[in-house]
Amino acid sequence: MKRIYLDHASTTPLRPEVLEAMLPFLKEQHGNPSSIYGEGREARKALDRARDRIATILGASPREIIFTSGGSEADNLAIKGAAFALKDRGNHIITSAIEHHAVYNTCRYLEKHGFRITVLPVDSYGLVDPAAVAAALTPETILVSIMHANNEIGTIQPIAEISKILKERKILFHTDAVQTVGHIPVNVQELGVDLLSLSAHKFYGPKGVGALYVRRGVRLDPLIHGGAQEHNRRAGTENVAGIVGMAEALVLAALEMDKEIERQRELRDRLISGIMERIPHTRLNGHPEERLPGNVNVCFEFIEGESLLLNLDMQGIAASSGSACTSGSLEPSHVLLALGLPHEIAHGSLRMTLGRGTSAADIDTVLEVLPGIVDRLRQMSPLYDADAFCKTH
Amino acid sequence: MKRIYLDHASTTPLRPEVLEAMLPFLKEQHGNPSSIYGEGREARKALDRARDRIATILGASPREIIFTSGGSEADNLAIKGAAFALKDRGNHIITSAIEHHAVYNTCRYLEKHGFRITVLPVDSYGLVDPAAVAAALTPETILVSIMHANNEIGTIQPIAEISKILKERKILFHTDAVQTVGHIPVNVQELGVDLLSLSAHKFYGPKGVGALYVRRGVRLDPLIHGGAQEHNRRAGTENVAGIVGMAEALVLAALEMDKEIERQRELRDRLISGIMERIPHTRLNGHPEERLPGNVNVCFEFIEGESLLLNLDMQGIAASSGSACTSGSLEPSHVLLALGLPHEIAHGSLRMTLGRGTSAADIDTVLEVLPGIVDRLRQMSPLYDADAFCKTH
Amino acid sequence: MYSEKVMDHFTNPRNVGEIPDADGVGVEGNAVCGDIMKLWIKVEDGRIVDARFKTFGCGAAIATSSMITELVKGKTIEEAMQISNTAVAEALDGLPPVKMHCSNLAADALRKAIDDYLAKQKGAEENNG
Amino acid sequence: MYSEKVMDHFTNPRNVGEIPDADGVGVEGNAVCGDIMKLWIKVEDGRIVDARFKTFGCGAAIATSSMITELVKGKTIEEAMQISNTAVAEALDGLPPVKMHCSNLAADALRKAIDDYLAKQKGAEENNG
Ligand SMILES: Cc1ncc(COP(=O)(O)O)c(C=O)c1O
Ligand SMILES: Cc1ncc(COP(=O)(O)O)c(C=O)c1O
Repeated sequence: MKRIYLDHASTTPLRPEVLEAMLPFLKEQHGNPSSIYGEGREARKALDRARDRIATILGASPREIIFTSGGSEADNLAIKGAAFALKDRGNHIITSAIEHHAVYNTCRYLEKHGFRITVLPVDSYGLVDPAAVAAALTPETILVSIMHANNEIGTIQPIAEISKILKERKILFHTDAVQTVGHIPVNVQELGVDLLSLSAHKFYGPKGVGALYVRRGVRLDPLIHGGAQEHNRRAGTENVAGIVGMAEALVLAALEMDKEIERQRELRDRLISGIMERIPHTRLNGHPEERLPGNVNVCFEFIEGESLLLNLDMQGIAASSGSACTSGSLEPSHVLLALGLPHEIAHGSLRMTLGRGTSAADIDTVLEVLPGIVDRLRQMSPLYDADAFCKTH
Repeated sequence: MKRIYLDHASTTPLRPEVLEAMLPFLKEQHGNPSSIYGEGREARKALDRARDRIATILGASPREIIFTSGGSEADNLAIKGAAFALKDRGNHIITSAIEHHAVYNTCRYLEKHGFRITVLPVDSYGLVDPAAVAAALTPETILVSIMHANNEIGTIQPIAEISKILKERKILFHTDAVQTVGHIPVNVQELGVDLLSLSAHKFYGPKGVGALYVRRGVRLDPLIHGGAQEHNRRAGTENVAGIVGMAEALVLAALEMDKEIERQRELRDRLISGIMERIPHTRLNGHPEERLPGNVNVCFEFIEGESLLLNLDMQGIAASSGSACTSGSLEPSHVLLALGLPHEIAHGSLRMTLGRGTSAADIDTVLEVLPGIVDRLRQMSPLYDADAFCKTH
Repeated sequence: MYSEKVMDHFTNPRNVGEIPDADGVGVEGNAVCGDIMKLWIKVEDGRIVDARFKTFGCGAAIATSSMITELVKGKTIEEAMQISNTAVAEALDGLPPVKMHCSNLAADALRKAIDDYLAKQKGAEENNG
Repeated sequence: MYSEKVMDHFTNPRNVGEIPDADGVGVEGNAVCGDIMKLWIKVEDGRIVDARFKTFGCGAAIATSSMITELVKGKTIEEAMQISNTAVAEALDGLPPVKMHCSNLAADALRKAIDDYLAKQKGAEENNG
C-alpha cells in the first residue's frame, strides 16, 4: 500500500539531493574542522560554506550562526543562555501559552533558578496580542520568547510587530522559528529578532542538527561548555555532514519556496473545506489565514485522537494528534487548551501537515477515508449517543 | 600522495559498514520515533535496538543510556545535571587537572553558580592518585569526575580503584570515557562508575552523536529541556541515523577489539622507540604502559608544535599537537603543563594517534620523514643554538 | 508500541454497543483525561451472559474494553469481581507502561456495572421482601 | 587557514640563519608563550643590506619572520622603522585573527635590532667623539 505521509511538522524525509551533499562527509572527507592539516581544513571550509549559505538566507552574517544539535538545543541555548548571561540585569522572562515544550519547559526550569516567567495567553486562533507583550514588560524583563509559527495549529505570530515594541525597550527577543524556516520567508532583520531557532529535519534536512541565530553583540552563557568550537559558544566536534546537509536543504527550500507555499496552501484549503463539508461536529483549530501553508488541524467531537491516528495508520495515512494519549501524559495538548477548547474536544484533534511530496490525490484519498473512520469511532463512543450521561454541549 | 592519518584521537573516518547501517534512516525510513504510526514505530524500533546493543556492550541496561549530540554534551549533562540536581546536598566537585575541556570548562562554569571545584594534580605520567581523591573528599562533595583515558597523552586512570573509594561514601562518580569506548574494554560495572560519557566519532561512528550512561536511580537535571524523549532526560528529535550508526560502530569495535589492541600497541611501541632512537632531545609524554594502544605523544625540544604539524601535513601526514598555536590561545596544552613540563617544552609536542587503518608501512614512513623535519626546524630555532640567549635547561 | 493482541482488539473490537435491557451499567473515566468507558452487562442465574461497551479513548482503552467484555462473558458475578486490571493487560499480552491506566479503566467500569447490578438486585429483593 | 603567501614563506623561509658580524640584533617573544624570534641586521651607509632570522614558533611566526627580513633589505633605517606589524601581515595577504600576535613579534624584533644598531652607533660615536 502506498503510504500517505501527512506529518511533515513532526519530521520530513531527507531530500536525496541533501543526502548526496552529505555523503562526501560520511565517506572520505572525515576531517575534524578543528585540525590544521589538510583533512581538517577541508572540513572547516565545508562548515564555513554552510554557515555562509544559512546566514545569507536568514539575512544574518555568518558569525551570528551557532550550529546546534537541533531545535530543542537551540531553544535551550537561547533561553538559558540569555537568562544566565543577563541575570544581573533582571529575572523576568515573557513567553506564550502555546510555545513548544523546548521553550515552555525550559522557562519552567528557569523558575527553579529564580527567574519569574509570565506566560501570555492567546486568542481563540492562537494569536499572541502584541499589546499584551507590551503590558507584561517590567523593569526586570530581560527576554521575550514567542514562537514564529506554532507546530500544532500552524498559527503565525505577528513577530515583527512585537519586535518593534521590544526594540524600543532594548529587550532581547527570541523566536522559535523551527516550523517556519524553509517553509515561509524568514529574515532576521525583517522579523527584528535577536535570537532565532531552527531545525534541519523540519525542512528535509537531517535529524539532530539545527542552528541558533544570535544577533551580534548578544551575550549568551554556553549550554555546552568545552572546546573552542563555534567561537566558544557551543563546544563539541561539529556534525559536519549534518551541517552541510542542513545548508543544502535550506538552499533548496528557498529556491522552491514560493511555488510550494502556493501549492500547499491550495491543498491545505481543499483538505480543510473537504473535511468540514463531509464531517459534522468538526472545528478548525488555528487561524484561517495566518497559518502555515501545510498545516491542517481539526477537532472531531466525541472521539479521541490516538484511536483516530491508529485507524488512519491502518489505512496508510500518517498523521498526528494533540491527544494526551500520544504523548504519554493525561493532559491533552497545552496548545489546544490554550485556545480555550474544553478537554474532551482537545482530545479529539487531528493534525495533518502537508509537504513537498503531498499530492492532490493524497488529499482526495484522505477525504475518502477519514469520514468513515470518524463515524466508526463515534458509533463506538459513549459521548456520541444522544442519551449518554455526559453529552458534550 | 597517499595520506597517512595519525589523528584518530581527534576523529575517525566513518566505517563503510556503519554508513551502510545508517543509510536506510537517511532514506526511506524517515519516521520520528515519537510518532505512533508505522514510520514512527520503525524508527522507535531502531532506536531501541541501538540502545540495547550499546547497553549490552557497556554492561548497562537500556534504560541507563541517554543519547546525546556527542561527548561534550554528555560531559555537560553529567556534570551540570548532577550538580544542579544535588545542589541541596552539597556544592563540592572534584576533578583532575588533565580533563578534556568539556569537563574542565564545565566545572569552571559551575563555579559561577556557587559550586566549589577541587582540581587534583597528576603525576609526571598523568596519573591521578586515588588516595588524593579520598583526601579531597568533604561532606559537601557531591560529584567526582575523572576521565578514563586522556585524549592527549593516552594515560589510563585507575578508575575502578577510585570508584571503590567513592562507593563507600556514596558519592557520584563520572568518567569521561570518550577516548576508551570502542578502543579498550569499558564496562560500567567493572569500572564502578555512575555516569560515563562516550562519543561515536571516536570509534568510527558518525560525528555529532554520543551517549551518557546514567546508573539507575541517579537524578540529573536535564541539559536540554523540551519533549519527553529519552524518558524526559534529553529533549529533541533523535538523530536516528546517527544513533543507529553509533551502535553499529560500537558492535564492530567490540568484535575486533582484542586484535586491534594488540596490533596498535605493537605499532605504537615501534613508533615510540623509533622516534627515541632517531631524534635526540625528545621525551615521551604519558605513561609508558598504562596507555591507550594507539597513542603516541612526544615533545621535541627547541621547536614548536604547529610548524611541525604543517611540515608533516606537507609530507602527507596528519597529526596533532598540544601547541598553543593550534588552539588559538597562548597557553600550550593544560595537560602537558599539568605533567610538569615547562612551557617551552610543552609547545613542542606532537601527538600521533593510530587507528584501524594504520599500517606498519605508515609507521616506517613517519620514522623516515620526521627526523628531517625536526632537524630543519631546530636549525631555524634560536633556542637550539648553543650560544642562544636562552638555551632551555 | 502495542502488542498484536491489542491491535487485534482495537481493530476488531468485540461486543461494541449497548444492551438496552441491561442488568447492570457502569461508567468510568472522564472526558477531561480523555478516556471514558461505559459497560453493560446482562446477568442470568448469577452468571454474566452478555457484556457490551462503548468507549471514548485511545487504542489501549478500546482494546481493554473489548478484552474485558470477552473475559467476563460466562463468568459468575463472583468470578467477574476477581478480574483485575493486570489480568486484562496480561490477556492482551501487555500494555505499554504509559497505558496502564487504561486497563484500570476497564476493570473499574466492570466493577461499577457489577455494583449497579448488585444494587438493583438488592433493591428488587427489598421490594420483594 | 593560512594564505598561499604565508605557506610559501613558511615552506621556503627567506634569510634563515645568523649574521656573525651583525650591526644589530634583536630578540622578541618568549618561550612561555611559544614564540621567539631573533633577528640580525647588517647596515651600510644607513641602509639595511642584509637581514637574517631564527624563529621558534608557529607557521605564522616563521612566515612573518621571513617576510620582514625581505621587507627591510635595502631600506634605510628610517624607512625600516616605519614597518608596522599590519604591514607585515598585509604583505603576507593577511593572517588569521588568532595569529595577529605573530606579526607583532616580527615588527618588534626588527625594532629591537634597529635599537641595538643605533645604540652601538651612538657608543661608537661617543668613543670616537
Ligand atoms: C576525552 C574527551 N572528552 C570529550 C570530548 C568531546 O567529544 P565531542 O567532540 O564528541 O563533543 C573529546 C573529543 O573531542 C575527548 O577526547
Ligand atoms: C516549534 C518547535 N520548536 C522546537 C522543536 C524541537 O526541534 P528538535 O526536535 O529538532 O529538537 C520542534 C519540533 O520538534 C518544533 O516544532
